[in-house]
Amino acid sequence: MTRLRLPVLVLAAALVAQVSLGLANESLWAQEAPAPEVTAPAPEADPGVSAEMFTVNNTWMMVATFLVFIMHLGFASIESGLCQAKNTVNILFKNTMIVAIGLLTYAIMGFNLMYPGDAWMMGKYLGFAGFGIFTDDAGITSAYNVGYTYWTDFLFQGMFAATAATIVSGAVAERIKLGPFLIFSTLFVAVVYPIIGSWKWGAGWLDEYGFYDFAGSTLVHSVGGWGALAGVILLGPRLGKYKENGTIKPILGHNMPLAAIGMFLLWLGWFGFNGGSVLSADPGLVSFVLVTTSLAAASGIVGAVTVSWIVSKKPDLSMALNGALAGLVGITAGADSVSVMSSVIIGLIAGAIVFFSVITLDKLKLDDPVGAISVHLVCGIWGTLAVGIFSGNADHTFMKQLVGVLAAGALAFPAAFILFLLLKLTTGIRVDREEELKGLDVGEHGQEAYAQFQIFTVD
Amino acid sequence: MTRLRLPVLVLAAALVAQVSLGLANESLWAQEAPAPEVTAPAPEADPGVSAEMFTVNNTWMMVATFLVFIMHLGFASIESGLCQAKNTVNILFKNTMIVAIGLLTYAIMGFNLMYPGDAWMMGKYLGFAGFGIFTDDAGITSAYNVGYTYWTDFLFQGMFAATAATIVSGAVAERIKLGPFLIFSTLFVAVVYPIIGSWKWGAGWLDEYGFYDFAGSTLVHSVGGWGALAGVILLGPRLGKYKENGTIKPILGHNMPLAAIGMFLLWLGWFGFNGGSVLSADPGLVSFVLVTTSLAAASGIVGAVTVSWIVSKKPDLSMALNGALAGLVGITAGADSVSVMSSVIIGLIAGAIVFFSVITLDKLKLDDPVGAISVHLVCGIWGTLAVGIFSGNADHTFMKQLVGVLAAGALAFPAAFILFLLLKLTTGIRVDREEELKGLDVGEHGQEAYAQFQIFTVD
Amino acid sequence: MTRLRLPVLVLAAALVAQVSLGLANESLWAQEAPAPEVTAPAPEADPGVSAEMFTVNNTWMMVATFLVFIMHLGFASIESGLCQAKNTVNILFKNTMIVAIGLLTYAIMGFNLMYPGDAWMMGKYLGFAGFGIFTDDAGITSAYNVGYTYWTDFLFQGMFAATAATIVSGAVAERIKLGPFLIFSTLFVAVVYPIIGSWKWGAGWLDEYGFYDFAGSTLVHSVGGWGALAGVILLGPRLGKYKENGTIKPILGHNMPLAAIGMFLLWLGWFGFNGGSVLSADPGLVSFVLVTTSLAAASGIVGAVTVSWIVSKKPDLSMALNGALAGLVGITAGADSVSVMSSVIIGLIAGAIVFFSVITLDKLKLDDPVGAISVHLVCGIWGTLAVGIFSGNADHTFMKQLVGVLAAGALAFPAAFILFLLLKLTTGIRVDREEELKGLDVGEHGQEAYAQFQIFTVD
Amino acid sequence: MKLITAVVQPHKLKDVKDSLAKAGITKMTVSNALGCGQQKGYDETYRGVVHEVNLLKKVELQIAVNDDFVEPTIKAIIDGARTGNIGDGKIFVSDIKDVIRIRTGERGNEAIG
Amino acid sequence: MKLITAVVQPHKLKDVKDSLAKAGITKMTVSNALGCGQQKGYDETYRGVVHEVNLLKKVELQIAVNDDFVEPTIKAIIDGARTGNIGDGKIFVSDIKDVIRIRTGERGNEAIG
Amino acid sequence: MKLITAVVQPHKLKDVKDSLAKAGITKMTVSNALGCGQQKGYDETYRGVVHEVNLLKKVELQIAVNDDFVEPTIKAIIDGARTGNIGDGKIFVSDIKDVIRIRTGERGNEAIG
Ligand SMILES: Nc1ncnc2c1ncn2[C@@H]1O[C@H](COP(=O)(O)OP(=O)(O)O)[C@@H](O)[C@H]1O
Ligand SMILES: Nc1ncnc2c1ncn2[C@@H]1O[C@H](COP(=O)(O)OP(=O)(O)O)[C@@H](O)[C@H]1O
Ligand SMILES: Nc1ncnc2c1ncn2[C@@H]1O[C@H](COP(=O)(O)OP(=O)(O)O)[C@@H](O)[C@H]1O
Repeated sequence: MTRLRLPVLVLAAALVAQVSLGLANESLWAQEAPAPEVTAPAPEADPGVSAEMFTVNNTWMMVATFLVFIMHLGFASIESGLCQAKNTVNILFKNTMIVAIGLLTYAIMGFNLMYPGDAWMMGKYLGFAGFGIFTDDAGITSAYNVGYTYWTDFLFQGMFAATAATIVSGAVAERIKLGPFLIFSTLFVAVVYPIIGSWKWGAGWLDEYGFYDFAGSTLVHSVGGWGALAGVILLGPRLGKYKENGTIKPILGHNMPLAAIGMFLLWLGWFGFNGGSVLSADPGLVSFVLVTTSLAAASGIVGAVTVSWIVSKKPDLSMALNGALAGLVGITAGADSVSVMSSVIIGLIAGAIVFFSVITLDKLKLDDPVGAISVHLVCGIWGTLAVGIFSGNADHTFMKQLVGVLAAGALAFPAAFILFLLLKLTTGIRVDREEELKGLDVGEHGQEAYAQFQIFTVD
Repeated sequence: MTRLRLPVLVLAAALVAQVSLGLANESLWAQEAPAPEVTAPAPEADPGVSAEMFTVNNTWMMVATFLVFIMHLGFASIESGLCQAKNTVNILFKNTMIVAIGLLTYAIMGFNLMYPGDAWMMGKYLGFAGFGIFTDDAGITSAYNVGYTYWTDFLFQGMFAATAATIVSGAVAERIKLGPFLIFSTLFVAVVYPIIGSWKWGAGWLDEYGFYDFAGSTLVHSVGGWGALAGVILLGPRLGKYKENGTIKPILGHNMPLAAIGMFLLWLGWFGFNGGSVLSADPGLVSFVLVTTSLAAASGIVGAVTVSWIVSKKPDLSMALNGALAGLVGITAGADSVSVMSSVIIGLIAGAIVFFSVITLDKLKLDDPVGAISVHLVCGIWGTLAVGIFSGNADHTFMKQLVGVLAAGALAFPAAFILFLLLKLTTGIRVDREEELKGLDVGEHGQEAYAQFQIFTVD
Repeated sequence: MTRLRLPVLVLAAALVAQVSLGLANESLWAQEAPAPEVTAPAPEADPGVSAEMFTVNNTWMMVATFLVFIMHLGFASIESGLCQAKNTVNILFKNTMIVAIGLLTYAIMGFNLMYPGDAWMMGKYLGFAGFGIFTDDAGITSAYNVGYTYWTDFLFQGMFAATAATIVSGAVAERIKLGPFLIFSTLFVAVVYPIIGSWKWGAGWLDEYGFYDFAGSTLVHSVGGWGALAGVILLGPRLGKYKENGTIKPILGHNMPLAAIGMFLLWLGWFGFNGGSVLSADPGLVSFVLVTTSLAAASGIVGAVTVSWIVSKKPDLSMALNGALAGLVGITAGADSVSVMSSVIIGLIAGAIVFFSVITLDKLKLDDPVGAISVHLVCGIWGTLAVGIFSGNADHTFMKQLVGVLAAGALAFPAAFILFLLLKLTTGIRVDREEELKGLDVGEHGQEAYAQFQIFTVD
Repeated sequence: MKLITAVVQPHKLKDVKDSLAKAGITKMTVSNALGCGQQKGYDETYRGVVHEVNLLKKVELQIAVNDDFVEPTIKAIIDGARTGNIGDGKIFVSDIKDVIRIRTGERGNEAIG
Repeated sequence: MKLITAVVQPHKLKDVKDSLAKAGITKMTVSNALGCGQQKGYDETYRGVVHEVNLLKKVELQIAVNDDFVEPTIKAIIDGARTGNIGDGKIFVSDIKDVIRIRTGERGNEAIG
Repeated sequence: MKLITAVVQPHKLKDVKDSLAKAGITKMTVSNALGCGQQKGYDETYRGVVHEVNLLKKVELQIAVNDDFVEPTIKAIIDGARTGNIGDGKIFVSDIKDVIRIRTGERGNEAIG
């Protein structure tokens, strides 16, 4: 019990500190007296775009926001499905908390770290527009942006933010202590992710340099993937995964329908993730992005299944699911700027990559229960570089893409590593042996995911 | 078998009666010869809003309708996840039937009870515009409403209606007889809910009085919650829940991933529930509502988890899920009229409330398997009153809000109580001891939810 | 192992062949250099529809596309839920592959087979506009269509295409070999479905003849259903389903929550399936279609439950779920052209039909684990004929509808039968007895869906 | 030493355990089982087809005791499990030749408790 | 009195029950088990790693009978379960000292049936 | 012939199987069980209510062996399962009167292996 006290207190302190900082600026982020009653929707028209067009654009962006939101259920489902029954409550709990923490910290500071506007503090490397979210009347007209209101902007980006932390969750599952994980996630999503994001999407140095990352193969997925890698290295593999004699004992996922639900919901969410990254409802561009996105997912499945069928002799469902995600991550950087044919090729290769990456990580004894590193980091890098290879835009060079990939890694990995290391040295990050054997559900939560079901307690 | 006959017959009779009444008015609700082939979408433009704006608005409202629809899957999932495996078929069946019954009765009479237009019969307390749904050509133009067509209006409101009955379903689960429950639901959704709704949304006396309930903390959630409370009182607790010696034996939910799926889908649905309640795609207002809604959900999670972690020493997943819903119910009354900061506070408090409410109801031996009363009634009241405290609009006073809360309760609770009581005295409402022990799946349906799975038959 | 080689090779060959053909035309389907950066959305306005209206329409159609996409998760869920635990991985795998295969083959050839434009080759029976997908700049303006861009068109129709093959999957589940099934699906979705579709939606002979099928009761559902019937006949029933003494041993679905999730997601998806078939966001028509769709689903539930309650004495959840789908399939042909009242009647009858159809097929020893033939074929036919009975449009005659139904069957059934027969004679289509007993998950995939759960290995 | 194996109704397990505890017997091994006995099965329907379920859910307790504990244990089980209805269950008593406590290696009578 | 414990292939349970019923034996307790025997396991793959499953799914029947029923019971089980293949299963016979019917308190031979 | 029934910690099953294999014993039947013993339960909370779980997850092994294998088997189980902590489990030894191999009908000592 007491061992949980500390993390809770630290976490609470972190949250309280953030909230206080926010509160100090209450005048800043309290939206005063919004129009209290519904009136005919007539945001003041701004030059260049009609009220109607602004309303459609904003409607589309809200839909995209919902789709990205549902990715969190997708992550929760695929992660718990691919892990063991005894750790299910823990995984669901983490995924629920991350959405909450992600949105709240993004409101308190993340959004303004990521989109500092003019408030750059250190070159174009770090900026901060202040605590809290706030807008004046212009924020809800096309004067703010032709594609969306300030509020839509915040929420869409906030849903993205939480994604990066969620990626880590799957890789460190089944052995990480809850408290330290939540502290890590809070800091990762509140500070690390937005800073890296600001470099490109906040109009920072990477953007000026000419790096291209349409919807975040690098900024979201590889950032999450680097965090996952740091965690996996510092935690070590799950008990019994790698035996002394070098053989690998697979630890089976306990609920494949849940994992499949996760994949389909993630694909669905990706329509918003990529489609929304057009930042308007532009019919041609959005629909084109949806096509490249879908075909990359489809060919990711074909790629992963083909390879797994040939290599392992049997077609592996978990690989098919990972293959779809690999294709999706792979196309994310260039969904708007590669041809349809290229999207198929990018997906196909991503699907193959994910299979070999999973195997290779296992050989390196890097234990990633759900394949998060392979899907998000490895295919995120692949997708980003693929823009340099396949893009129809000559400005997108392989070099620039490589610089972007490395830059993101150069902050994300050490930052995550240091965070996890500090936690390891203070609170510890790994549950003890007995808790791991009994499961984190009982250990961390004193609960069971499938009460009454007879879970066979050995494999 | 025979004991099921009666309810079935009564239910069938009720449905037949309603349908007949509707049929008698067939000319009224049969939409004659809709444009049979697709043509360029050109609803006649009405003064004040362009055809384009009308089309966007209506598109948004249709999306909101889908989101509210998916809440029914959310309810089905969270309710069955938090109950025992042996009652799963029964819960799924009830939730499926309620959507069907809700939509059909709303078409037959609910919609016209709730939105009587000028057809008030008793002051502004009861009105009825006749059986069936029907519109002329104007109903599909902005002449009907700038935000949506008649059909969208009906469907959006119809999806809401079924929600109120679904709330009851969770609270009375695991012991209520199927037939009587369906009869109750039919009458509750066809008569009680729309009448109370008409007081405010149908422009009745509460609306004139100045009561404010943006999307239904009171009109939907507390109404459902009062029904739940009446049912729980009359049914009594599940066998074995409260022991003679005063201790409480928790009856564990059997499928936490299912419960988590439910929470996420409900949150998703709430984007439509609240966002759609703007009744147009107004970019500023809708997106603002989405932000307050999301932050209240997020802080509801934080509130419930913090309290449960401190009090119970372990962070409770089911409380985290209930916390999100608590925040959502809490913000529903004022999502458009409180500041962002206030939405966080409302959610945080709602999250804490739900924890203590669950514990308190257990002390009162009111057995609510899924926490429906705490989430929908208690937090519904909290959210409604919170408008009086936090609203940026000076017209929203605490007093007026309190009156609204009490008025809804003054009809919903006695109505539900009497309905349940009549059923208790005639058909009986509780399954017998042996059926409860064996489970309602076998008892009411002769089916199993998880055939082949070994369900451990003790706890 | 070796027995899997062949199908894999054949499948790979088929895919490679298709891809090569596509590649040969790379110039044709590679969209060259799409606008690489986001600009204000200003597709060139075309006469008759404003840029705003085009953008709303296209946004709606994209939403409809997402909804149809999610139907694939719905199918995966309901199929695996209604089958046995030991075949779950196999079902999920098939449903994942079908989406991938469906989209890819539709890109390679299906879309251009179904919408040949002027490229008719044999009367109005067969046309083909060439391999690959491709458009010029006009394709992303309202010059292409007032309702959507070329890309949206492709993706929306592509999501439909995969549906037809998915329908087959449920009916042949629990005994079909994976490889041959994938080959069948590839050919069915790449060739058979688009050709039949071209007859009506591609402006072929059935369209000229006056046959009406709004969203595909015949073109999608009955086509899938005919394929299912052919498969079921050639495969024979699952072991132990029909005993020598004539009695039927039900093989229980293993996960009813999963099945319920499937139904709700399918209903949700149908909003896009039918609502999107308006092919624009026309407020009146789309919202009307949503109402008829919903009421038919609701009355489908009531119909199936009433009949099952009376006949089997207990209300059957699986029938309630099938009833909703029956209503949805039933209304699909006429959702835009029958009255609200008629939609209720069509649904009610569809619900009743599905119950008796399931029983009748069992009597004929046609073993369809999920009721796909009853839902999609029988109710698809009913819905198509119902247009001839209930339509408000005098051009929709019963005769014409009957001709459409028969025409579709006259190609779909023999084509599917011959495909399955060829596979039966070459690779074989049924797994061996021992594999069927152990389950296809272990046999085809070497995996388990619910590792650790104790699945009771007998019934 | 004897092994007492009792097959009881699932929902009586709690009572049986309480009644055993009162008799000072707290060590046991419990598992799920399906039973066929005098108790009649019941009908289920699935997709229009009625079928009889005649393997009913039961709980099996295994309790190893020294000989002088046999009768008290049986009595305690009966006290906890009896309702007087068909399906109450059965108790089987058989010999055990030896018992070993894995932790200590102790054997025989002292290892049993 | 004897306890007959049979471990059989899951999909033969139906046949065994039928064959027992024909021999007049209808009372039994059934449970799931995993078995290791002469029957070889099979390979599964998961995420690119092959592993052998060597605990195979089995069903265990426990049948308490009076001594004169032992041979007929064994014969019936063999009739129902035998396919001639490895994995058909085993039957174990052991003594029971006493049987008690919980409902009535009857003991011994008359309690068994 | 003897039946050796061992109740061990679930996560030691692997070790027990390995240790038995080394001793030449590869045939066994394994099942899940819940155990009540000296090992204390643990607390769970659900919706604000604390409750004690005192039926702990265990694995039960049943191994039929010829008499001269009894001691090696016991030793092997102890080797695999012992950690020295409460909860390590118990072994019960009882007589078997007969064993039948269903496939061949062989009986007695040669059927056991
Ligand atoms: N001869 C037997 N062998 C094995 N198990 C038995 C035997 N007789 C009864 N049982 C078990 O005991 C349970 C209860 O027996 P039952 O005959 O229903 O009770 P009663 O003795 O009250 O008539 C059965 O379901 C079965 O599991
Ligand atoms: N000596 C034993 N002790 C316990 N269980 C055994 C023993 N021998 C066999 N079994 C059980 O019987 C099952 C079938 O045995 P197996 O050796 O595969 O069949 P066969 O006798 O036909 O070779 C095994 O899976 C195991 O559960
Ligand atoms: N007398 C008994 N009868 C039946 N099962 C027993 C008995 N004693 C112990 N067990 C089983 O053995 C398991 C371990 O016993 P425990 O007392 O915790 O270990 P230890 O002997 O190391 O103190 C228990 O959980 C229970 O399943």
